[in-house]
Amino acid sequence: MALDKYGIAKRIAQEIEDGSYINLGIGIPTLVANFIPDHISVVLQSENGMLGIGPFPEEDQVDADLINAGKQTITTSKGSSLFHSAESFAMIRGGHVDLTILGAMEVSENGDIANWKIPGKMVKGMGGAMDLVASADNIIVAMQHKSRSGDSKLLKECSLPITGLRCVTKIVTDLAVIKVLPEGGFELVERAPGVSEEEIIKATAGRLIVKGNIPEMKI
Amino acid sequence: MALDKYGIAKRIAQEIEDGSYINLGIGIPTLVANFIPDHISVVLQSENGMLGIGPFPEEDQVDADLINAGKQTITTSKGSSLFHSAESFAMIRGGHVDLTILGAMEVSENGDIANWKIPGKMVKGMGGAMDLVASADNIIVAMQHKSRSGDSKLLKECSLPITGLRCVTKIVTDLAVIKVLPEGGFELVERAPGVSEEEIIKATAGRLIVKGNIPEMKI
Amino acid sequence: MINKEVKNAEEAIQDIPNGATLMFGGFGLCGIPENAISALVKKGITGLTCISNNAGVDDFGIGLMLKKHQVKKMISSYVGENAEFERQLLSGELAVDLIPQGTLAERIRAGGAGIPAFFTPAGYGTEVADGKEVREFNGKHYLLETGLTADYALVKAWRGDTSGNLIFKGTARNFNPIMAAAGKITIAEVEELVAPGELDPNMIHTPGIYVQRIFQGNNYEKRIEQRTTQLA
Amino acid sequence: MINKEVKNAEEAIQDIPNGATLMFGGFGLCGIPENAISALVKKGITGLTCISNNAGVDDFGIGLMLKKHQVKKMISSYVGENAEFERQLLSGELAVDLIPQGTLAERIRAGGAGIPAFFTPAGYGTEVADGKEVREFNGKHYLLETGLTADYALVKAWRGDTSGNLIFKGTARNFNPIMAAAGKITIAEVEELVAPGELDPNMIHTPGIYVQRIFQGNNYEKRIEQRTTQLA
Repeated sequence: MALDKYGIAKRIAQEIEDGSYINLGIGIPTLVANFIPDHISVVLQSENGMLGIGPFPEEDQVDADLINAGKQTITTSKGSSLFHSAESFAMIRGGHVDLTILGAMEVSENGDIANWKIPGKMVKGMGGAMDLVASADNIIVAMQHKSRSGDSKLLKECSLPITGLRCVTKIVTDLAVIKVLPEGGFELVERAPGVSEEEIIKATAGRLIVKGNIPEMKI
Repeated sequence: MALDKYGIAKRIAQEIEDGSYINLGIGIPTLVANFIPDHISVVLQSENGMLGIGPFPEEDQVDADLINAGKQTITTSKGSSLFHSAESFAMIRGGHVDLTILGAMEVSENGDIANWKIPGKMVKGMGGAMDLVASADNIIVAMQHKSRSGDSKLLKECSLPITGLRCVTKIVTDLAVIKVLPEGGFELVERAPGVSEEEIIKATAGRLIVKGNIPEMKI
Repeated sequence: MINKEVKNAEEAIQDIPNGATLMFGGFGLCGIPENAISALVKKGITGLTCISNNAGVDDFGIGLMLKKHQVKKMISSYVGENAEFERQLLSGELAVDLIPQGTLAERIRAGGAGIPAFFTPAGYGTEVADGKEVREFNGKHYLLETGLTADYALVKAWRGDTSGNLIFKGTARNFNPIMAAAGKITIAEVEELVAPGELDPNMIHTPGIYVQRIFQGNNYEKRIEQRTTQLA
Repeated sequence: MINKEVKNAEEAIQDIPNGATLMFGGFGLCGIPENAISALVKKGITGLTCISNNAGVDDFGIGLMLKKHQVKKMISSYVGENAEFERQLLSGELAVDLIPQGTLAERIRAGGAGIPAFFTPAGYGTEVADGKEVREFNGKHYLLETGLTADYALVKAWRGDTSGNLIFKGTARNFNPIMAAAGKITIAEVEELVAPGELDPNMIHTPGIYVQRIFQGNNYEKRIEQRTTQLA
């Protein structure tokens, strides 16, 4: 059965290494924080100027001066630090953040990502996404395998305006875990529980490489 | 009579406007601070990372973690702030410092300054001087009119390696106050007490412009 | 110390002319100069170019200025959450420059720091790169971006002293310190204004040299866009 | 939080190899990583490239490493106050790159911030400009300068926590925060090491993300070069 958004977040949480600094995008990526195991120490970065995002506040802790990049109220945690926007992106651009997890509208088989603009629709802006994808070495995309209209979002080439080139390293969808190979191509790594290879092959428009037996995700 | 270094510093202090931020170089410029009148509010910048230099410390106030660019122990004053070296030069380069006062080996009649290197001698480095002279709009040089060997330091062209081009706006020496004209040329503005125009003309190798009666400095 | 205190927002902004380029601190509605915005709305000047990460919401922040048609152009990284904005944009009343957030922040930082241009990787291979110089360093591609300054920067801090030193709180810091440095005239409003000497010199976020006018604001609403709490 | 505490300077520097490029915080002898320097002298590694605003004095700071011929090249803005330095330079044992102080600071800041190159006015028309690209912006000339990083950055702070957050004191801050960000491995020594949560998140000068190893140093000498006091 295809995963729901919590399932996608749970599977991505398994990718997280102890001791890493992580930027979580808005949407499913934000949910990942809930599934990081207790024995793993990570620090979450918020691009509006904070390291060490704590849990959402209790009612009486809400502070308008403490929000995340999705504009939700948050708290600090032990060891947090606050800084201005240029420092925040210096951190991102300088390669100090180990892992970036974000959503996408399309990913191409050479790792290009499109997630900021749909021609003909009001453009709201790229926010920090272009900086993140141009800077990080390790980018995991969290998204549905297909669009609402049923089109594959894993393509040979992106059809939407690009956010960044050759940057996505892994994709976790409702159907599968897929590696983007450095030489190009989607390598199928895991299937969602009960989802067949055929179903994934059918849902993937770009070149999908399937080698040997593909295990089911353990979540 | 030619001024001593305190006289030069005293005369420069008259150039200081209320409400300005000032960077004082090492040597005579540092002395200027002692002659700023009480009714004038200025803030002194130290390029190693401080605004609002206070007086030298009492014996029991000495703090190794609080020094000026000349590596002398100093104190903070009310309203001081501390910052790192990139911020300090951002301030300088961004034109936020209103006035820079520094020493020189030579100044040319179009405002070039040489103050960091003598060929054949061990070169110690330019420190912050090149940043200061490339950035400030208002640069006053404090120096002796002639070198120890009796050569004029106000030249048609600098003979020593340049620190910066077309940047000096005024020169205060032991003999005179001289404006560097935007179109080039040294304009004699004031004479040191008892020093004749002839003496200044003789001591100036670059083009000296003398218009009308040149008053004596009032110090 | 130099005293930069002015009475209130009205006095602070009184010489801002029509057509000025203004920077506004804030991320979403967090850390915006509420008092200065109110005064600008009251004053009614128009033809403004506004540099701000976001454009407020319909009835708060820069949204209030949009509603009164005071803004000619927005320079931002993200402008959602604002129906009037969308209407003016589609009707051609309003121009928008969308800039990647990190590039926007760095351009502002460069403007204040006297750096006329720098290379950054963000936007390479995208439409953001159109017309820009591309250069390769160590096998990676970068765009040349220029520094940004403004006629006036309007910033909001938590505490400040009359010589202009500022301390921000939480994530309300965001674009405020870099804009303070990039304004030819920087107007700071603070929740608490104190005398010089009351703030620890070691803990100043924005040194007073960057601030030309300062006042203690009042009636801060500090509206929250996404009030999110622990599940009970 | 991520625990980055190591036992002492010896452990912190144990993997620094011969030939490494190192950054050292400090301005003169103020804010230098005294413990790390002692450990490097004891370890005796050689062929080092040292990026530091100054080069210490004959018997303290980086001067101690010069005396033991550990340094192949210095990248600095000012290197006076050091006879041994002068001797090695004149004899050709030591190479020196002299860089304007503001350019040095900005190159280090750029290195940490992922900016490969930027334009600055310092040095235009001087020998510093030799071989560099010159470009005019708004009628003023600028040089293209590149970002600087190091294999290791050795910094000294006043207080720090085990997750790497640092607070500096007075003008001992200087080059330390920007070098912390520009080191591939940054080793911080602090006068007082505390647990995460003991430092105010709002008052951190260097966020822990930039620091890979931290330890509490001991026996700080904090030598003063120009002890200057009020005339009695």
